[in-house]
Amino acid sequence: MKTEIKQLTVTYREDDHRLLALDRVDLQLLPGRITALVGESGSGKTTLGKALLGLLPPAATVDGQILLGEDDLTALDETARNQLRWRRAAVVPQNGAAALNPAYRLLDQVAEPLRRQRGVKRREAEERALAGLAELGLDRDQARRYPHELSGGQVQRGLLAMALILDPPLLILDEPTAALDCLSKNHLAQLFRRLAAQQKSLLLITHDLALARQTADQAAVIYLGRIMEYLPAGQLDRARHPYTVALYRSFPGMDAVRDLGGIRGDAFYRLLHAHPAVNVQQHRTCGHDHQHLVTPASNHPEEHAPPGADEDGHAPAAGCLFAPRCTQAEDACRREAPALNRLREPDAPQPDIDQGHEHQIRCRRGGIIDLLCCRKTSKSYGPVTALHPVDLELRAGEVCCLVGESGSGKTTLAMLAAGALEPDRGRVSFAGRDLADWRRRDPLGLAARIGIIHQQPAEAVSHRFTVFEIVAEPLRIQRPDLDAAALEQRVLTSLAEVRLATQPEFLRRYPHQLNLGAIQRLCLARALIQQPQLLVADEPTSALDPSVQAKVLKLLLELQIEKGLTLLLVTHDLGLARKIADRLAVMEAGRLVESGPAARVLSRPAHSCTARLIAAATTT
Amino acid sequence: MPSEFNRIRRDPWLTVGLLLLLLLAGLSLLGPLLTPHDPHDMSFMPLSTPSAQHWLGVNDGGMDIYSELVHSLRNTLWFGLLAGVCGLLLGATGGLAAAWYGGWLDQLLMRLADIILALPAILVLILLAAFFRPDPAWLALTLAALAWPNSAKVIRAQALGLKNQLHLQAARRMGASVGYLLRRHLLPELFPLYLVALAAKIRMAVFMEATLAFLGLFDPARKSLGMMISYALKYYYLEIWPYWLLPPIICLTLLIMGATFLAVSLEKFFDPRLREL
Amino acid sequence: MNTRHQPLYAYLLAALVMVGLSYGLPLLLPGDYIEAVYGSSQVVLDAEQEAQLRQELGGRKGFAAHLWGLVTLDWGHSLALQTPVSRLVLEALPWTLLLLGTAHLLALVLGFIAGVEAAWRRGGRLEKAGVGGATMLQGVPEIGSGVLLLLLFAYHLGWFPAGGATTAYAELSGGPWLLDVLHHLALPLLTLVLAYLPGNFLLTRAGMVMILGSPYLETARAKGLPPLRVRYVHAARNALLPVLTRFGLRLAFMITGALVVETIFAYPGLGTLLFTAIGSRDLPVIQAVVLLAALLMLLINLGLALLHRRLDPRIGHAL
Amino acid sequence: MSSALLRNLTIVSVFLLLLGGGPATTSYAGNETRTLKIADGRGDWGYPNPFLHYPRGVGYIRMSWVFDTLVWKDESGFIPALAQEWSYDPEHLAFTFKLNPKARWHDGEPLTAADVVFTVAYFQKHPYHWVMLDHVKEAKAIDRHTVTIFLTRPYAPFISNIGGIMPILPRHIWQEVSDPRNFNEPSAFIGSGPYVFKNFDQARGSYLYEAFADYYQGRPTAERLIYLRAGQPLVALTGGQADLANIRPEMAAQLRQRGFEIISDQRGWNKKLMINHRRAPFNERKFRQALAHAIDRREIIDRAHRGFGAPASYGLLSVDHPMYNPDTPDYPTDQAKARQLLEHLGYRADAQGYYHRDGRPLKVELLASTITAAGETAADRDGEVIRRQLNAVGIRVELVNLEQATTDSRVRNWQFDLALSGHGGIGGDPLILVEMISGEVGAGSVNSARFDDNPELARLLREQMTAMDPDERRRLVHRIQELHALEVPAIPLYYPDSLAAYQPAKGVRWFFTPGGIGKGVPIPQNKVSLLP
Repeated sequence: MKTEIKQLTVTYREDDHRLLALDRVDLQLLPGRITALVGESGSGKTTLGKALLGLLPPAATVDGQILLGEDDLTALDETARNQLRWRRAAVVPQNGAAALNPAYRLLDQVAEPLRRQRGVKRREAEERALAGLAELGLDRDQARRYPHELSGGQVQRGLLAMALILDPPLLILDEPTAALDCLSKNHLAQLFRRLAAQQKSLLLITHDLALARQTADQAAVIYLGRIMEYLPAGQLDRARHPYTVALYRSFPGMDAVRDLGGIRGDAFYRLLHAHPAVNVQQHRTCGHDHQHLVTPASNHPEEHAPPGADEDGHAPAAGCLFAPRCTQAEDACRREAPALNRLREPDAPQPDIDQGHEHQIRCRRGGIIDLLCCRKTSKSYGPVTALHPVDLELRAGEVCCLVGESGSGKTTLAMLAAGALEPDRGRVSFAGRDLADWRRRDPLGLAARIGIIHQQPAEAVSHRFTVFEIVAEPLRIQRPDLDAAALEQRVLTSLAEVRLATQPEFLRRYPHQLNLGAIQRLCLARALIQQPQLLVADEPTSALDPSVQAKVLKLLLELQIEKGLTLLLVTHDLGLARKIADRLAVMEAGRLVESGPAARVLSRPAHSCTARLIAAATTT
Repeated sequence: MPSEFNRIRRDPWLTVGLLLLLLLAGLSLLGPLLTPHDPHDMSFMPLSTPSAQHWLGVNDGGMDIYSELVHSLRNTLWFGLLAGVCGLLLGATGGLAAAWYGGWLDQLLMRLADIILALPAILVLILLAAFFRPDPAWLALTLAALAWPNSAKVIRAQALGLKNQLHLQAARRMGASVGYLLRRHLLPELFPLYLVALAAKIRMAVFMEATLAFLGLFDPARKSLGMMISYALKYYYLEIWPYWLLPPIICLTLLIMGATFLAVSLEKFFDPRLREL
Repeated sequence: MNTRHQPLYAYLLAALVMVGLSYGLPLLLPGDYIEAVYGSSQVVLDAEQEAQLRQELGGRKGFAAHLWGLVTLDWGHSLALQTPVSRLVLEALPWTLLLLGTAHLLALVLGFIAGVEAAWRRGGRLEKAGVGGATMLQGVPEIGSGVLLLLLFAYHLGWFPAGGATTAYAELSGGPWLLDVLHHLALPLLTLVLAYLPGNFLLTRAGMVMILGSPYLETARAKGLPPLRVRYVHAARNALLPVLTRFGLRLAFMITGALVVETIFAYPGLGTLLFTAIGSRDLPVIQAVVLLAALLMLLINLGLALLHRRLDPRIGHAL
Repeated sequence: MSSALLRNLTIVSVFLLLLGGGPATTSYAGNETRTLKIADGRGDWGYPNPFLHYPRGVGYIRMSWVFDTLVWKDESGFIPALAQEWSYDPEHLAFTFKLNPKARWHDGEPLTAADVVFTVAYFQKHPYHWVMLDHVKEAKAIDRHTVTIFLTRPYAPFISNIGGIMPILPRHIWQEVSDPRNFNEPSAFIGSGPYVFKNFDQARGSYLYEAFADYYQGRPTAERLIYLRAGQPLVALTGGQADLANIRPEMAAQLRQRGFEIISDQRGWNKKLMINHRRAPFNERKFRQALAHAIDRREIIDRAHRGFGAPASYGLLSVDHPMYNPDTPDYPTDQAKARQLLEHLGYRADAQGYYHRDGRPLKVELLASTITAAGETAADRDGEVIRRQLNAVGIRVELVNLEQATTDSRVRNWQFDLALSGHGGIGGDPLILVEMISGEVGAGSVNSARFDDNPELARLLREQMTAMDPDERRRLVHRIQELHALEVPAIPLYYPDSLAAYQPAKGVRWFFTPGGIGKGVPIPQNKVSLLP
């Protein structure tokens, strides 16, 4: 069956204005072909997907044709359209587990279309659903679980099995791999190819350009409701349109290496005005969310990428030569040149200079210090051991990436390191002091030294707080003595540091008026305002568009470079890790299987798991 | 801010709710100045139908029904608010404490709530009336004490969900104290619940007053909507009943409608996400 | 100790406290049976007669004896009727269950369906009318609606009887008996349904509106499921929880909540039994009814907690 | 699932609608002309036998259908019941009754003098509190149908309060019974009255009696007699659910229009203001008199009862009573007089006109009570009116409304200042004066003034009990009324109009018994109405 979209225009009625969601879109979906529809959130991708199933909200006006085989969906009434749904076209919806009804087992939901649409008897429908699920690698036990009991990958496979249950000729895949690890992602990509081989048409809606390039046959790039470029998917890296190019550049892949450059410069304190992200408004029409960018057409994302740090790397005459680039440099480092010293414990009294046979180092601080030190730290939740005893050191000023598959214990370890969790056994020390003891004695002091960035930025801020209140919150808690003027100054500084606007109107905005990238930056500003030594970030960019992700990552790096922040970054994305990590720690099943300098680990993996992860990441 | 007020102002729920409450409040505050008669004056022809002198007629005790209505409204508003606010305070405290601390305190509070809910209210009211002087303020407080478990349970359920939300945990990791978390995060988050609960509590208090009056357990001399209803019901077979029974019921309905509408619209005001609906 | 069962122990403890309270609170009531019943009757007792009567009626049971009685299912004798309390309670309980059970169920089902449909048509005229109407109904107390219904349907139209649960001693059986019972049930039932329904309606509607935006509903629609199935099996089911919670809370007023209606329509039930027993200080009856009501309430809430677990798998073992 | 649910709901609602329009009156029609239904608001008045019925008059009436007494009352006065005739022998202090030889128990056994002898002895052992047997020595059977009851000392109320109240028990049943309060078997309800007790449903508050075919005065006219509980007597009457019910005066017009017969009682029940005369300042007679002057009883009737009532005699006995003393002192409403009396007692008015004495304000608490003539409770505005009236003479009053039994308990235990209360019996035997005034006899009563401070009053109360000569007794009772009015240990306020309505189409004429049934029960359910 051939699917053809002709001159499709969708507008949404709002109170007193109209929103153009899709503007004269043409698209052909051929059997046996995978078409990738790429673009940022709010570009109209999802509206197109919904239009293909006739699921647009009543407030939408549709012009043009949507031909599913012979039938023009726009000309049919609701009953007739309902007849076609799932038989002609099925969707793997975007929100993962949220797209499944929490109250029913996966199996029931997968079998449901068979029973209701085809009138298949319960037992048989279940058998067929089980078979479908098994084909996607979900066993009988997993099939009988509730959505909240399944992992992200399992949910995605379940949704796919559900979409395939009536064997529809057209399959719409709406961000099918968001928030999945490379291994699961690869597995799904292979599946998509297999499905295409069965002469199905696949529409792959995604912002994951790597996935699109690897999986799809053709790609359509959509921006603000208009298709900007069609091209063979394999040529995504050689795209011609500036938008596509910009989009592709923003996306982390395995073919780039981490830039080690970036030294403190004036750019750091340059204020950014009217960031377009701020203008993203959410419109709700009867409960259906969709976003619409109202930035002027000329505002291409690349024009708003945070300006890179200026090259300004000359060393001061006095002091340590390395100080300007050193992440742990103190004022003293810049004033006086360090002598050759013996290696010593960080807090021991300074010994006499003594030329001897001992290990020496020419650094006032005795070399890179271990800011964080986990010794035989372990953690269990009830019978489940989330973390087997682990040793991990984190040196000041370095970026350490914790990588591993979902559920390998990354987050647990990170939260232990951040002091957000108490270890069952072993100890965690921070700057030489026992973390647990420190928290008991001086919780506020400790909290101020460790900043945490969460995976879901939108949920980590209260939507009742304004921007100002969100950023000011840590200081309000930790420094109630601060007067209003000082507080405001620090908030503004912090916002500027993360390249967010500082105008009063912006300060009064609420999170729901911001896009995710801005919120994540807000979280960053909130973490930075307390001037922490350690920043623990748990998948800080997994919820973001590539363009935004790039900005946030860049920002993180800049800040790390600029402020000497120590960064512990949890990610499942080896590509991302590779871009920014000094050191990689690889986890599998609650164990730290390998840890070392990023380059070494990546080029010569010592553990099979690392090798597998690398292999998976490179094939994507 | 002005734009926000404009938006709010255009909300029909708010307009209607506010107008209703203002009307009732105005009537109860200014009413006594406008009433032609002393509501306790028993010197008119009992059970006479409306006339120019008596807009709603005269009740069984020879009192002007319109004057009685206006005074009752004021007493009832006051009574309902007292019972409602106290019940809400207790409920919110109990619910939040149970949700926040969990464990034995949660079990203790919730089972206490069950016990209070399970005890027949009349028994408790009679018991307390026997030991304390039964004036309306006392009754309102007793009703509050009997009614808090309802809100406590609802608020607890919501707070339990909130407790695990990331922004709260984030604040906790910033070292926030329990007081701060309650004040800045939990209390405002649950605001819509309070309004709804408050409207429900006011309703319960006024209905209970009417019920107790009906069962003969409440001071018959008190002017209140509930008392008016319970008296009027005794003469349902006389021509006068619509003028006597319906006005207090309508006032009560308007009061509850006003509170509910206001709750619905303020919910939007306090939840920035809903503002653009 | 298995933490999963901890709440169960808490319920058990609460039940034990209720046993104590149901025994102790009635004892605090001023006056006793003889004072309350003989004090203002035609019978004028002198001190000596009173003492003798008191002796004949038997003294108050101690708590231990009371407990033992509970265990052995001997709930004592009514002072007024000299019949076992259990018999009185068993006579009244079916009527209470019939009236309140039916009223709650009807209000739950009708309110729920109306709420679901209204939310589905949100913004429409029907929904606005429904919300307005329900809010208005909420402002009418049961005494008001009860008497108005009585006035209209029993007095003016004569369609329904003025009160009672059956035509007394009509010696009906089978179908006519059932009709007779329903005929008497109609007005009190309607009064209670009118009182309970609006709240259920509004609550369901509010919950549904929140759910309507959920992605999983979109999925269900995309699957081409019949609209009714999307609406009820997928959406409404998740709006059911708060309504059930409310249901549990409303049951708390099971006894006193129906008293007004029982009084207006002279309908038999535990409310009347308790009220007259309090009036005559018939302690064994008060103690039994209070205990029964409380245990029933605890049991129902425990049941609801368990049902919650079934309805929302996410709650897990959070009872 | 959902559509099936909807379908079911539709069915149910259609069913309910049909139900509404359908059977309406058909279920009452039938051939039930010989069934009589009586409604009251409470329903449950206990099992109808002497030891189980509730002590209120309504309970006694429930029993009176089953158990006959020696003597009974109708509109004209005492009439024969089990006793065809009776005589008094003052020399031997003996009453002799000739029993109706046709009298049978419901189980067919004949009723004989032995049963009467047994009953007296049984009640002496197991008191039935409606009947005081203090003055009775013993009963002796003269022959099978003649019985003589010997007194220890003269007892004036004998015929009315023993002969007319004491239910006769069947010896063959009760001689085995040692614990009458726990005797609850069917045989406990075998009497000699016109109706056989069939059923009592406590939950529904309904009673069923069936006519006793072998009744010695002839088979009763109605085959079945049913009592039922009705929340709204007016609707129960017009809906055909009840044939007889007490009504409020305002209902009379509408019911008359619908063809109901309205009957009204004599003034046999009065509302009273109880005064705690054991507590200052109420222990001063002048203060109580000041209260009497301050209270405008006409106004109470007009305001709180829309004129449906009459001011009561300060002498306590009903103005309709044959022994009523028309010269009983009166306290005309006179605020000036009330203030004068108060000032005489040392009270001084402040600027607002409220009184103080020894620096303390004159402040009293008034317990409002909601009791009515028919034994049910209903809120009224008496308390409000009295408060206004007392406030007007400078006495600050706080009105307190409590649950009935709590109020009763406080009054009984003298924890009150003023309390509203009421009782019947004031149209019956003057024995009521003793019960409602004497502290010794009325110790357990909430309505009794329990006033023993006036020795003459106490003596007269005792003497009239033994005055077997009616004229002598009348003289004593007149004086008692004067003294009561003078002392005002409690202030009789008013006689509310007590009305009942019945359906005349049923062929039964109901009436209020002058002076009340038995001990003055002001209820029109006299079994004479149903006798052929």
